[in-house]
Amino acid sequence: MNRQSHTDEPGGTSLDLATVRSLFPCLQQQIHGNPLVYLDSAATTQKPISVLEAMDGYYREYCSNIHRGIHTLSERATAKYEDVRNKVAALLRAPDPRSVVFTSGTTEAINLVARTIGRERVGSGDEVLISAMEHHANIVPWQMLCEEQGATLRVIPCSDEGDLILDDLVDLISEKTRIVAIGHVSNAIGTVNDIKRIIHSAREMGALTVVDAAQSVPHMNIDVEDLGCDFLAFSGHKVYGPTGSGVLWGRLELLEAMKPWQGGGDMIRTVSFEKTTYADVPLKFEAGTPDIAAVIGLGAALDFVNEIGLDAIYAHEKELLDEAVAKLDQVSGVQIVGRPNQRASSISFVLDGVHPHDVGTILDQKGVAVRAGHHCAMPLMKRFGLVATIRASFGVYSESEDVDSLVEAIDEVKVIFR
Amino acid sequence: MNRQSHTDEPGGTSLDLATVRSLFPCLQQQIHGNPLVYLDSAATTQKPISVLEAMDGYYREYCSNIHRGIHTLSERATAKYEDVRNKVAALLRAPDPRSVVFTSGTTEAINLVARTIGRERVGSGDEVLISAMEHHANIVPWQMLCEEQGATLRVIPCSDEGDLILDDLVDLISEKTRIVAIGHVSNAIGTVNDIKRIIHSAREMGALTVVDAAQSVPHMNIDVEDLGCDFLAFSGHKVYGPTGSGVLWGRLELLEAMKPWQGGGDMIRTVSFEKTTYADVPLKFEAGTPDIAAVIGLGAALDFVNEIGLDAIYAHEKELLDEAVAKLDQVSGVQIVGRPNQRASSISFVLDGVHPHDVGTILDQKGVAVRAGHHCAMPLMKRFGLVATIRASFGVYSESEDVDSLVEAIDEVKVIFR
Amino acid sequence: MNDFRDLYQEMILDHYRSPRNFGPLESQNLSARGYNPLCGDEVELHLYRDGDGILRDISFEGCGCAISTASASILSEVLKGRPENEVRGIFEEFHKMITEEGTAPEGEGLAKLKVFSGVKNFPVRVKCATLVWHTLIQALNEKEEEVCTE
Amino acid sequence: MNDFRDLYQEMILDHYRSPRNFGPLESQNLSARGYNPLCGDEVELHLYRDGDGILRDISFEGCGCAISTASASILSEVLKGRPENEVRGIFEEFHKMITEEGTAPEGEGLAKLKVFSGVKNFPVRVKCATLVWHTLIQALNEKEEEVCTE
Ligand SMILES: Cc1ncc(COP(=O)(O)O)c(C=O)c1O
Ligand SMILES: Cc1ncc(COP(=O)(O)O)c(C=O)c1O
Repeated sequence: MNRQSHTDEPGGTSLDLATVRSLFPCLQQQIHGNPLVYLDSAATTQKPISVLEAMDGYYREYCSNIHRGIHTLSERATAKYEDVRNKVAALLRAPDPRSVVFTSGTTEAINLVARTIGRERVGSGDEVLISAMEHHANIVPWQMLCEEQGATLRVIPCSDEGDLILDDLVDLISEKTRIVAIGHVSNAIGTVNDIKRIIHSAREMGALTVVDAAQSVPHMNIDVEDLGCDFLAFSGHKVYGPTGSGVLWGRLELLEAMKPWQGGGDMIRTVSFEKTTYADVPLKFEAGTPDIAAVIGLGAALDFVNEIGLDAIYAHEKELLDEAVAKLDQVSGVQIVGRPNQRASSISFVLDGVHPHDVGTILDQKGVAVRAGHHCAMPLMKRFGLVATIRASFGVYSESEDVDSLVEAIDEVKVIFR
Repeated sequence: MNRQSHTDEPGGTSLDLATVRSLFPCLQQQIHGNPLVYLDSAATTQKPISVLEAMDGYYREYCSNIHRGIHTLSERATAKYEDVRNKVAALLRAPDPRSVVFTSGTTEAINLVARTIGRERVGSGDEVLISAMEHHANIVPWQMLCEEQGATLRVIPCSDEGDLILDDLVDLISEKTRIVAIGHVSNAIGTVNDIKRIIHSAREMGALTVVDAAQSVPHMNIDVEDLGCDFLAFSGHKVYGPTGSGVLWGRLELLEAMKPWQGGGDMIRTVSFEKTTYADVPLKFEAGTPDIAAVIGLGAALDFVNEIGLDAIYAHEKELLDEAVAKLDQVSGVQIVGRPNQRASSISFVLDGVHPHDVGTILDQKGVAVRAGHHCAMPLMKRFGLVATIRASFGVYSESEDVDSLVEAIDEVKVIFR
Repeated sequence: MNDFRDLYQEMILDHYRSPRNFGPLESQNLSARGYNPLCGDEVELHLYRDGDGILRDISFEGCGCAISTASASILSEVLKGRPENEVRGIFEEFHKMITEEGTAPEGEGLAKLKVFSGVKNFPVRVKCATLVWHTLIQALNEKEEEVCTE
Repeated sequence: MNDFRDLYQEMILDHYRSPRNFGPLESQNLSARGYNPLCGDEVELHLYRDGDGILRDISFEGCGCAISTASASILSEVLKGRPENEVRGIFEEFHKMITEEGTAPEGEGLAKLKVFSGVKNFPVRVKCATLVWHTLIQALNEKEEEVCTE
């Protein structure tokens, strides 16, 4: 397996930002006559040229379906596709690449878990525990499961600072708790959760643990063995890869024991009308033609990330996040939502007297792309008594000037809404 | 809505093959020193430059997440994505684009139907009817459903000629029959099934009808209203589009009444821990970030298909299929599997005394890419007493010379295995 | 370039800051709710329609962004006292104005609606401007479900 | 260019046309089944291992493509009479030969295995050549499940 070495010095490699930015064609443009300031990486990141070239290479040079093909193009495509499994395993420090299942994204990965082992493990009277700051993708599948099975959804509360309140964890996790599903980093307010502690408590009570790592994989090193979780999901398109790529990592022995989810080609060993036998993991969970191009593109994205190093990316983004918090705090009328102990990816804020939607429209006119809305985290919005916030989120290509442009544009909003 | 006009004269437009071929970069290559002869379009088609450019354009010019984004990039991406819904509706002559659900492919589309309305409609003692020539994608989901619900899977038999035997349809379809799921064109032997007749009988008995159109959409005009079916599924990657794109078309009133399948972002209207309400169709069925680039690529693929016209494509491919049948019949030792009344897409054959797998390897050495295997249709293979066949399948770019190369390469196989 | 000052005209900002006819309506005999998932905004529209089909009184609650709030506020001012039929026609013209190259609804007392003509250049905001209008039609049709501008 | 004549050597074709030791084995005390989903081929291997761990007799049934059939046939010829331990070692060398730049297994009577060295240039066919070997190991380990070269 093709493991990457990981340096222990965070920030050891410092980032050549101009070079990094030059790799992203979409950043080189003007919006309404202003240079694009892309602060929406938590929704989806921009893609470096190498990712586009990897996909293009597949389509131009060896476009074909994979597995069970014996001609040269198919052989090449299969080898490339399977090699990305090794890259993902290396990224997550997973010992066995067979524990990597390709999905269309985080959402599908979580649904897969809920619909297979979730159904088997959660019965009437049981509990599933999530947190108050989950993305809808890590709420709705569990809600649907609980409703179907007559189980109860319980929620780890969130403090005014935007941290999960873990003091009462022992009360929240009991023998009834069959699954604990937690987001690693909040996409709405940027909190980095102490999931190791939550996982530890869950395991002690015999609950399965599912980590929604959609917002952590792009920003920090992850080691599934060290975390101790049973499943972990992320989306390729949020880590500089293509739309349509995603990953469910699961403990091999769990995956092997699980029933398949979707039926179709590739996930079977033999089919007859009387009896069908299923393929081994991971193919058992990859029914039908996968998004071959997207997986190959994800491989290139992980190469890109590894070349810079997640420690360097984390350090760079932390600096920007700290700077943004400090500068936004200087803007009168701006209220940052949440002051978590540790932050990654995003900052959410509101502006007195102006609806986030209006802020978003005016910012866009200045070339500043942010999200305004509930960020698929309605319960968290409600927790803070809001219907929407403005969210600025960062990536490896973000720069200090982006923060300044954001602040300037907010000033403009204030002029209009004075 | 952007409806295309459809000429009534098949073959009225004759195809400029050299120009068409020049649009496919992947075809311009040598394999083991021989020009590539791609006869594996039923597995996945090659992609024209316009499709690659459409995806590249998204990534380079307006890469962003869709829906609920208020900045310019997101607005552009959303508009492009949604416009493809109109194109798909036009392709299928569907009156309402809201009846078009994007999926990752045919497999996911069929699983969606089986897992939502399938579960609701099929109970203990009920029956689901498929045919003897289905692809595993249209067998396994129904088999899983029947097993779960205590229902029975029944099968329309296949004649020695490779046609479905419809004489006993009245016995096969009864009040117990809740779903009839049929492949329009067999990917393994190329039969075009008389699905209109089957759908008619199914509707008379009140059964839902599901058409697996993975192998028909790329080769012939389809009119869902005229067919009278309830659901129809196809894969973008088999109709010159990207991997990761697919479509489930369904009757609007059925889709509206159906419960959602996967939970997550975009498919909800409001989420709270107490109560979640779902979005309207089609978004209700599109949980999470979709494969935006692939859908946009599919739009370009449909433009490409419409520009040539499916009548012209059908006529061109029919000519080649007829020619291939005639020429393969001349090769001693070759046995074509199935002589259906109407053929599209594919021809399967075996060669006396040589295993298909060995044929495939030698053909590949000559640059001829075919499939050798069970083509995800094991029950059909068994019906013909085979474990595998060699399959040559055609696309709009296939040419008469491809057939000659195939025949020459088979002669070479015979020399070696003499 | 679309100037956002065309969108955020003074009149819109004024109605946003001080919405007219805001609050419940004692005499109400028709009402409906509308929801815009894009901004998360909700509006509740209260109507009193008399026996001759005249909208004698209109008020609203909820809303959120400047465009949707101002739209509700101005609607309530402009339509009060008009017959139902006329109101439906005005919505059609209003809708044309903000989606295609249509002109503003003509007629006495309708000039204020023109301030929304800038919305045309901001397609994602069209739903904000029309939310209250769709809710109005829902109320007039005496439909129960919440309107949603998905 | 990889010449397919390196793959389809005369000896392979000969064993494909006339497989040796084909059929059931009366004295069998070990057996296993293997399946290759790629070609759909199945092999059933029959062994008689004596008290000293010597493979006294070997036969097979099933198979399909030239490579897997010849591999089974040649295996049965070459390994008959060898002790179990030696057989495991030979498989390791055989596997190296057809996947990496390993040389053919050395030793008396093993020369025939060399005809499979061409498989190295045809990665998708490696599973065909090794199916019967994996099945052999499964039988020696007295495991029940069918081997599958997925
Ligand atoms: C007839 C038929 N149905 C279903 C499928 C499955 O399509 P996909 O693998 O794109 O989901 C295929 C393609 O392999 C097919 O040919
Ligand atoms: C924390 C979190 N979880 C899940 C998701 C869902 O990811 P996707 O839409 O790629 O399936 C997202 C992204 O929106 C997210 O930020």
